[in-house]
Amino acid sequence: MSTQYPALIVIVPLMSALICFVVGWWNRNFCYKIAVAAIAVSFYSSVVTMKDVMANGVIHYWVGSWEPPWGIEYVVDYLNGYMLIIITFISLLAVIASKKSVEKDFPEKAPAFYSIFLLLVTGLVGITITGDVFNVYVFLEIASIAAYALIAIGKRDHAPMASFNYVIYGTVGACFYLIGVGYLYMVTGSLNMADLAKLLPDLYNSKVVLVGFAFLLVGVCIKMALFPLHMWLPDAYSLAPDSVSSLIAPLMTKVSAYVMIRIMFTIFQPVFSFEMLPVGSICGWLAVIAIFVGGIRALAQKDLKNMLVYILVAEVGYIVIGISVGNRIGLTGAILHIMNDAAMMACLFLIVGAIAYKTGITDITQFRHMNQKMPFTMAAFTITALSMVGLPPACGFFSKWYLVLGAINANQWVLVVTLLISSLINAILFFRVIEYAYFYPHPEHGAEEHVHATSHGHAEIVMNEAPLSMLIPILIMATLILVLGPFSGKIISSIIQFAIPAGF
Amino acid sequence: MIRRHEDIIIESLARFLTPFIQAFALYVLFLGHYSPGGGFQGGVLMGASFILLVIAYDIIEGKRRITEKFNIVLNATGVMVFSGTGLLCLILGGEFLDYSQLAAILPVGPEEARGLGILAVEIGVEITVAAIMVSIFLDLASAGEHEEALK
Amino acid sequence: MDFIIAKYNYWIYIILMMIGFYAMIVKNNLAKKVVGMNIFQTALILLFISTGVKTGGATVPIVIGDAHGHAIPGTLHAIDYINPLPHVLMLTAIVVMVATFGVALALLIMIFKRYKTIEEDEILEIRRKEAFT
Amino acid sequence: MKTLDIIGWFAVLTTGALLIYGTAEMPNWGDPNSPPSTHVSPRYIEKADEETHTPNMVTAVLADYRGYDTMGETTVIFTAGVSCMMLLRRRQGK
Repeated sequence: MSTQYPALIVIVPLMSALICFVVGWWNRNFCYKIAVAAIAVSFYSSVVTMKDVMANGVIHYWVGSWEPPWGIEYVVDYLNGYMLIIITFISLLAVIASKKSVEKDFPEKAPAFYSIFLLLVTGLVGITITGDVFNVYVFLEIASIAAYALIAIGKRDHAPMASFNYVIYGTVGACFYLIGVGYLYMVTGSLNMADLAKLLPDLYNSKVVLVGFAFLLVGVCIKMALFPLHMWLPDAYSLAPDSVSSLIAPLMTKVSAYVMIRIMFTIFQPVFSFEMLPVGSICGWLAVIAIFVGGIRALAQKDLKNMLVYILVAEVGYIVIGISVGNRIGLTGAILHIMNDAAMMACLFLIVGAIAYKTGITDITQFRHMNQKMPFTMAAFTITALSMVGLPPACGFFSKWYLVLGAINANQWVLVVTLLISSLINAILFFRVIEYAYFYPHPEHGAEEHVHATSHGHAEIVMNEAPLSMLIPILIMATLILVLGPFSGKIISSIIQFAIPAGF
Repeated sequence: MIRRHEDIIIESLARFLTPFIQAFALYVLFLGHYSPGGGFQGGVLMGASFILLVIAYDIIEGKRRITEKFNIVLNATGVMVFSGTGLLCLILGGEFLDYSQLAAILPVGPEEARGLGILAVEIGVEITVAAIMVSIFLDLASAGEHEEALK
Repeated sequence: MDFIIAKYNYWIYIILMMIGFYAMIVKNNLAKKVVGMNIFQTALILLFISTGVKTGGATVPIVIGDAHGHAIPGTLHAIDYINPLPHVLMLTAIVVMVATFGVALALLIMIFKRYKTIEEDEILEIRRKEAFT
Repeated sequence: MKTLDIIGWFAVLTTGALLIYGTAEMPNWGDPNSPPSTHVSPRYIEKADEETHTPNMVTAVLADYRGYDTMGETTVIFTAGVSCMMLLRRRQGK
């Protein structure tokens, strides 16, 4: 039975989405429980699968028991298993935290909401687990369509328009990906990743393969929102409902980054991606621009959520830098940063959701004394901010360390400087929020009021902490950010070094 | 929203054609093993037959023929049949969607069991596609504004 | 000349695709963007289908066999039937296309309800005005 | 408006030129010896009837060899249906 766990990762959320939709029509209260249970089972299955991979090596699961080039197979290796655990764990926390804000924002849509939420998770794990390029397209579309719908129900104004732009960009991205698949299919006749990897090296000089590769990458870059193709992202993610953005923002871009790593390192060999084509330097420069544009646009924002989405654009740049330097240390940093950034972004968006739920505030300048209103949430925010800036005990430092080392190894000094400057930008961005929250001077009212306040320890600001269903995921995430840092060495030595293709 | 015009020719012609379209949809589904066709094509035809009725009459009539709750159950049933067949194979000890395992509960050999498994999932596809076509059409046609018409 | 005869069908699909792509990125009317999206995807489907074609007497991929429709094992040859795989992939892609189309139309209805127009520049104008007030 | 036009033409022409550049080395139209016709698909044509008892190869590949894709396809359309329902209907369930 243990060999069936890879299938359960995908079909449990899928079938629960169906049950959730039907049952929810009669009794809405079951939806939340079904969704949590389904994602928990999926998380458990991915942990078991990962353990299996670590014990017995790569798992090949033949769906329908047809051998690979003819049927579709699941391939779970170290990179996959690691991504699956990240995806299911963050979705689990996001769905737990979504309870109160769904009840507040759109209670009448709960059945459809949780159904689509589960389908989005299905799409994300489906993209990650499969070993077939066309199957990636199908599940990419499941995830995308679910994301379009979830973004459009945002309570903030203009959400449908942002979602429509995302539909247009997303469809162009998916179509480019499909063109790439078609071009590769025309010269190889195969759709299986392992089979393609075997057939392609003889064809590396073919123009068809070159164009196919370019289109695959551009398609994935649109989905990933790499710099010139990022226009859809800020609007779409900042206008999404809070319960949705804490799922979509950390995961969608990371899964696309995973697909990019698969294309460049599994389907094609690094020899093709880096030595025969200037992909490394093009992506590197785009990533540099992405980091600066994201950072500068983030500085101009007054709204915390808008600021975060521009930081997300910059964070995509970090991962691409790690991929584009084209050496082992850089790629280690990129893979480590996928996890760390997913954790940090999930934590930040959960915090934004909690603050918006409790106080309705999203503007940074109104964050005065937030540390007394929501002490635990703000403590978590501070930890995450330190991690984003890259201060040592938190996990952000370690992935940035590897990225910088990778850039130094490749003699790409521009990238090193960019990474360091962007840490400074992040410091400015986050300390601005922390300053408002912690160090804003208390208003001087009359003298007697002042005495009253000091004797009762600022009694006029009551503690108004987020509900437990939101606070617990936030605290778990913040703890993880602290814990993952010291453990990154162990994660690298036991997982990531095997996730990187041998001989690279 | 589509309003009823009460044109006797269109209405009776639509009512007359509907069973034939539906019979053809089932033909396309069940002959999908031997001739061009299959679940998706049959499902689109089946959905089209309901859409024809809605166009000829109006949304209220369409809703009377296929109620909201029934449609919702059908929406999920199709995918459920598909993935349920796959899950059954998994429970019977094979891989997910390995229909040859169905031979254990059907009185046929593994190859015929695969054929029957294909038929089962095609039925699932047909149900979902037909129900979703109707559902999307009604949602778009009513634009969500005429809720009373959808009760 | 042979080169053109052997490749012109790809070029036609690519030109069709680019017409759709142009409509998607340049057109001001959102409904036209959706139409462009459909043209793009349909042309892509044609491109895929054309890879399955085999000249020289190949027929549709349905076995011509005995009275029950089944063939005697060993009598089937790949050269006699066109490639079924692109057809299968494109059936899936058609469904994806329909699904995207449905969601895009639903979003268009929401946009029209909100702004009373589906011209992009007018919507941007409304958004700009509302941002000031 | 003018700049958007220029960007649009530029994007379209570059993409189109790149795609047409790729076609130069593609297998000829209808070539029975092209890789798609010789690598994976012969097994479907020669064995599908025997292995799945289904003379229509498209159905056999659709629902059996690549049945998982078709399940994804059904899920896509289900997602679209639920999405339209969620976006447009105000009254949903009890």
